[in-house]
Amino acid sequence: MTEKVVKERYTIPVGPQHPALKEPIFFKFIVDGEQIIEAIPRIGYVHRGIEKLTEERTYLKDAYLVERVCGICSGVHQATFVNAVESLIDKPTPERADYLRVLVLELERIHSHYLWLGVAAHEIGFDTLFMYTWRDREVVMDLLELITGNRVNYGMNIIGGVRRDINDEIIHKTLKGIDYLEERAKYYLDVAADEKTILARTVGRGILTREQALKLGAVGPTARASNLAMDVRKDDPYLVYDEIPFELVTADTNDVFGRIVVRVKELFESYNIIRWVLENIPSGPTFIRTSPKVPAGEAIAKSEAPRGELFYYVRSTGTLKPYRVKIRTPTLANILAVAEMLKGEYIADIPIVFAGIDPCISCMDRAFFVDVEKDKKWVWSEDELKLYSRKWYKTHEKEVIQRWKR
Amino acid sequence: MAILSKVVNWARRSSPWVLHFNSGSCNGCDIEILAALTPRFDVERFGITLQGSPRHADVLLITGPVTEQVKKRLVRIYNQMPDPKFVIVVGTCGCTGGVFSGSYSTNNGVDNVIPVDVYIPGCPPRPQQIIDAVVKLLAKLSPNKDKNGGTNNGGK
Amino acid sequence: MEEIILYLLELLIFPGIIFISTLALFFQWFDRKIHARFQNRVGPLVVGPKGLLQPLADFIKLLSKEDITPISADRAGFILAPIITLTLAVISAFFIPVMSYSGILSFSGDVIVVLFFSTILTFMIAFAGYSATNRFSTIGAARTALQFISYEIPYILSVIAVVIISRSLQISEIVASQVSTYGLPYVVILPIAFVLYLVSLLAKLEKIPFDIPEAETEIVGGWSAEYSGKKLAFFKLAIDIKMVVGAGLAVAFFLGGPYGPVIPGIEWLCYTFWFIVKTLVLVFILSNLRTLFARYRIDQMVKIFWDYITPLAFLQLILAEGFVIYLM
Amino acid sequence: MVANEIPSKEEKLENVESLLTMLKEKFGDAILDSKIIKRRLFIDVTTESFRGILKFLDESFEICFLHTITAVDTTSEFELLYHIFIGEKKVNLNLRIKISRDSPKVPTITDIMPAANVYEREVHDLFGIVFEGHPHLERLILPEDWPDGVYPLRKDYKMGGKK
Repeated sequence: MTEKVVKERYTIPVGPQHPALKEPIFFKFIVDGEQIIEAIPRIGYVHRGIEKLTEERTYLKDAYLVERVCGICSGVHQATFVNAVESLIDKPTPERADYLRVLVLELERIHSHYLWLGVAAHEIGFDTLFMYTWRDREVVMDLLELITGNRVNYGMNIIGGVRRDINDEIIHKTLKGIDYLEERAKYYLDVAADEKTILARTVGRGILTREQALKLGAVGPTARASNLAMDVRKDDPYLVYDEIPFELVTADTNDVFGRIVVRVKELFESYNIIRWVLENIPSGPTFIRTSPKVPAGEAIAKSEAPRGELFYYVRSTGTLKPYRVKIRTPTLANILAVAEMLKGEYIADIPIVFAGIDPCISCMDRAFFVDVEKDKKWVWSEDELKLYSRKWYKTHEKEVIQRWKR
Repeated sequence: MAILSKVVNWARRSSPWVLHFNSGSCNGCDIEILAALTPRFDVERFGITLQGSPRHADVLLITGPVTEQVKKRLVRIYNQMPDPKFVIVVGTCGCTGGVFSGSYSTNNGVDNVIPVDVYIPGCPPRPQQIIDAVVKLLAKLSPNKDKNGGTNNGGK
Repeated sequence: MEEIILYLLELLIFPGIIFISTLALFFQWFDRKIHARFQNRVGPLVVGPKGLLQPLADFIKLLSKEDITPISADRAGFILAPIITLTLAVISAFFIPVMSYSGILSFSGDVIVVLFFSTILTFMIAFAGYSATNRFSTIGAARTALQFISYEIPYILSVIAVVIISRSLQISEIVASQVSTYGLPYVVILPIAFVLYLVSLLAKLEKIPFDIPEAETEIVGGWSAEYSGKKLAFFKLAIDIKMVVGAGLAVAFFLGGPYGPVIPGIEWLCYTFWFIVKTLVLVFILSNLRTLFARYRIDQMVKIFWDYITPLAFLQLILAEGFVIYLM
Repeated sequence: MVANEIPSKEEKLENVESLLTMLKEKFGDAILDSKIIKRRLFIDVTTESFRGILKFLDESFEICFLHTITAVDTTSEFELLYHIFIGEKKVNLNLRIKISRDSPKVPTITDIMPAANVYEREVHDLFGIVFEGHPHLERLILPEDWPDGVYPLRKDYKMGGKK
């Protein structure tokens, strides 16, 4: 007998409003019981047309606009954009400014990784760890506020340097805060490695092999947890990263647990980088004046954002406004990888596997949208259906009228 | 019946359950809302808890400038919430469109889509500001309105 | 006539509906507060002294809210589920001995009735999830049923161990036998059964690490996703009462019921005091457990219960039987 | 492991030049123009040959990472930039092809580099460039009621004063 047993397959929509996803993204999961057969992402809910907006504003305003691509990794967006523009101007920025930028970027990485650790804990229902990490994260937020004046969108970088300087008191406070955070990070590493329920939920989940990571173009901690040693800070150093001694953290477990370990270990590297920066920071001015007009040309800037490689392409025609700004964010590079990871997992693992890449949808969506499935009727609301029918009649008006006349 | 309505009013003021909706924000406001839940700010002191389902919520916290894609969802979620319901907009781009105003895919503010009770400007507002806004919204419900500054004058 | 009025008073006020509901809301506050303190937070603070009235405010607010029945839902089931759940929860609370050795209702074989009710309560939750016909609700309901087949057996087996030792199927006699026959609570004789009872209770109350059916980050509150207003209020109250019932039964079965040192003349007040103290200790333990763990996945949960907990329950049963044969 | 030592600036420049000569030897006529701007290599190639070059790069290096695909509307034609990172040489390579504005068509590279799937779709949505042979090239950026044939990132699209 070759009669096939046709199992009934169930489709569950996750998003765009869903407690596990802090941001609107939409996943359509085709499941068999509790197991996922296919995951289809549909993105574009946070599309705000930023690339077009940059073309209509001056470089000065754009520096603040690109910062709002993403509120979590705002500093690195601004720094990368400013880097690209500065390489067009071809006037070296003061060294002190570069050191200060590194300081802010690394503090941002710490805040982002702490945030991620808390969110990941929340996704597996471990709210106590979420509360602990977010309590400690407030220490970083205080340091960032102390240095830049803002908690979230720092507005630290301007074309030609940085906006604020630091003094001995800030250095002292920062070092103190870093010491405290390092102690806490050790504790979290212990918790992640020892707590049975965390191990049960993360080890062996969301497998992405090295070959898959290469093929699908994964970046950042996601790629590094698949034993792919890629880090822009090492591969193509920007600012003063080529002088800073630090280790590149990789793991070969290929799973969510590896991604946790990579991120927590990166925290230690960031602490060391900050210590080194504060020790070696040269004195001098923090910015130079530049012309608001940027010479014609094209430039590429890359940075290692907390989530992976961030890529900017800027083209200028010698006016006040850029001709074209292209942004490629780490989450966009990882989205194919996560769809691959989710195949074969359980419904219960969706949140943690998805959180494993540390998604930042608002980054990704500034100009992007995927839909693999054509037939979307099952998620349409009433209004959408109405709209669709109205549209259909508009385009097929003539046919309908002709048919009716006959 | 006056006592009953007083009791109900007190209950509503004391137990605002919040649903968070991201309508295309940059995450800045969202992490500040989350931060408000955590030990340093701990909004559970006021009985504010974050809910997952719109059916359970009283207050809708919206961040972001309402992108075209998310507009219908927002209306749908607003309609799913049981009465009485309140809307708080968090962040400048939710109030007016902010840095994204003029874009082809945003709606320049939540009030172009659904009615709004309280606006919180700031990019992003601090958690203290968000807590303050919720408390002021509740003061709006209070029968002796002059106590916390009031009704519709922006809650000064 | 007087007797009937007294009985009605008992049913309605003390230790009946009002007392049980108040206790349920108080436990919710206690649980939330302990949970918050473990997480470095303060928890409810502003509403009433130390936030004590927070659960009451939540309850009244939900009662006063708009009550939506989705068009797609199965109307009858959707409306009946919360009412039946609350009723059964309250009735099973009547069996708990609070101010004396027996509850308001007490007859030979009431242990079976209480266990039966607790089973029906679980089914009502699955039923509620199915009637909502929302995808997440349905998955939540399926998970409830799947959990049920794992924890119900050890739950009942641990109670049977108590029944074997006490040679009675009546709660009041079980309580009395701990005081008279052995002179010590059964937690000393049946420690394994006590632990298994608590673990199964954690699963029954759908608390972390077994809050799989209502996992918020996975399936948006699961079976309760579509409920609002009064129906949600009933469900929330019923869940709190279930906690009182679960803890109260544990006290009756393992901790010697409401017995303790008493002041002559106001025995009933002392008994009530001891009852509340003992249940609070249990709620404290349960809150602790839910602070310390991450959520299990449904397959892991089923595996834990079938691989470890159910065999342990059988082992306890054999030990209990041996204990009885050896002693009697 | 490839990553842990950082090449000096001279080494980098050497790497860039060696790569350029290697490509020039292999694909002499296909390379129209080349320049090195701040250790970034920009190569203009013909539309017919760029797939062959990408295939060659992908086969000869283990880490041949596609950063993204950028489209630029120069008002007379479209430029497509394929930004590639060669892990072994730590070189950033940018292949530029030019396609006509009237019938913007170009063969896909998803069969060579699966990661290009999302980037090609993005360009398709915002510029209306058709990638021939792409597995799911559906026009679906922006909301459902977005008008057909309007591509927001083209230079002739002016953002109206939307309320």
